Amino acid sequence: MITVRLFGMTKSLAGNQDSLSLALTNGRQVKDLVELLDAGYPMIGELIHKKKVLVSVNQEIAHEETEILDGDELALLPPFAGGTPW
Amino acid sequence: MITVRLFGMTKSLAGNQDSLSLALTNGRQVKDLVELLDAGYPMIGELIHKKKVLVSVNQEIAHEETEILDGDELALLPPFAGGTPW
Amino acid sequence: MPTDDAQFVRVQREDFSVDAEINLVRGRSKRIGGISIFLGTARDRSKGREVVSITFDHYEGMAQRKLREIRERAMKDFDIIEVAILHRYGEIGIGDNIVLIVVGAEHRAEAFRACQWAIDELKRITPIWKLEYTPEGEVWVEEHP
Amino acid sequence: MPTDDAQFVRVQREDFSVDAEINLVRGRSKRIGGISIFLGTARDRSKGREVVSITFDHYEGMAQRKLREIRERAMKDFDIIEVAILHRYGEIGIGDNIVLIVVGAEHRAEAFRACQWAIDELKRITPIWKLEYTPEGEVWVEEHP
Repeated sequence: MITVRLFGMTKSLAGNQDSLSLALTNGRQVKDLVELLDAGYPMIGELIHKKKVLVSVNQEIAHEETEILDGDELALLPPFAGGTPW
Repeated sequence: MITVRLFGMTKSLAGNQDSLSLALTNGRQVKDLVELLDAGYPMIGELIHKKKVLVSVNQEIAHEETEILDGDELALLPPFAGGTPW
Repeated sequence: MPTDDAQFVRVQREDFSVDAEINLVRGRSKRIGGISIFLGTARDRSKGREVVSITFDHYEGMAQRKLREIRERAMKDFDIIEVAILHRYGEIGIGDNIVLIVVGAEHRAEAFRACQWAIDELKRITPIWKLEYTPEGEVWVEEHP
Repeated sequence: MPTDDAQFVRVQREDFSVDAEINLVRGRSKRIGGISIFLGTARDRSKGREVVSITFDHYEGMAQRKLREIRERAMKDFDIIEVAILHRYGEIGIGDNIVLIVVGAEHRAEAFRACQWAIDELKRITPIWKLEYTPEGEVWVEEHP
């Protein structure tokens, strides 16, 4: 099982959960995680495909081929909106 | 008699007086005032000729031909140094 | 050199005092002569919508790391002496403080440049999200400049 | 429109609080979202000379008039909401506050632009003079940028 932290709109799209626990069995890369999300949370999956939501591994923005190791810290990052919008 | 307010280095050059009282008898323009200063305070006169010190009449920067009327507020303004120099 | 990150870079729920942060920055060197500050506050409108209040969510740990990175890059890339960066999270009322950047330099031009760069970079790379409460409901704000 | 000059433009001997001036500016409108601030402080060196303290002299009346003029032009020429400008006179110790400009705007880019313009213009047209005390004696500082 891996845990993926959720923020902003991805939290809303997952029923206001702070994180998802997923069984990552068919591979160990970010693209495998995205496949699981496509199946279980298609709206989140679509945002990832559109690059509106980024995946981070250990607090760094990850790519499709980024490896996921046991104990890694995973998160889904919607577009940042810190500071002021103006 | 007219009174000319002094600031910054012009004050030092006039022996730390805050103002000068001068008898402006031979004309009524800024250039006549400058002539008096040339005679009585040649170092100040030189700074005015070099445009390092400006003459103001009623709080506005004046020119050689600016008229001086009774009751006008006159001042000598060395280069400004407000704010920070950096 | 070791940096006083925890002092100069903070993500906190509480409000802050601009005077206190300025004093922190200016305490670093008597060579400081120009301090450029940016303060972001909560407006009552956003993209034409009325806004009643705002809640900021942040990725604890990564947000601090990105702000530290901005501070370090600012001090390396600009001719400045010190930078403090603060961002609040949680609920923020209209008119209240959101974000503060304080840049101390010998010369004002570099202080202004670094301050503008830091707020732009903060918006670009810091994992912070904003939920706006409007009379019509809540909206997660998406911003891509 | 009548302007609150006396509040927003001051030449004073006393120190000021940046937080208090920010609150004055932001109290003008809930549309303010970006506040750019410039604070000038007394450095310990000037043109290679050590400086022990500084005294500012000003032309009472004309100095205030020029600062009001800067505030009014800033509000006319930039897309901003409010400006406060303060300058201290008298003796000022090293590290202490000299000058403060606070610009509130809807958008941060205009706040930064107006704040930089205002400090440049202040230096250019405001009748204020600076006497620096150094270990070698007193010097009236002449500055032509």
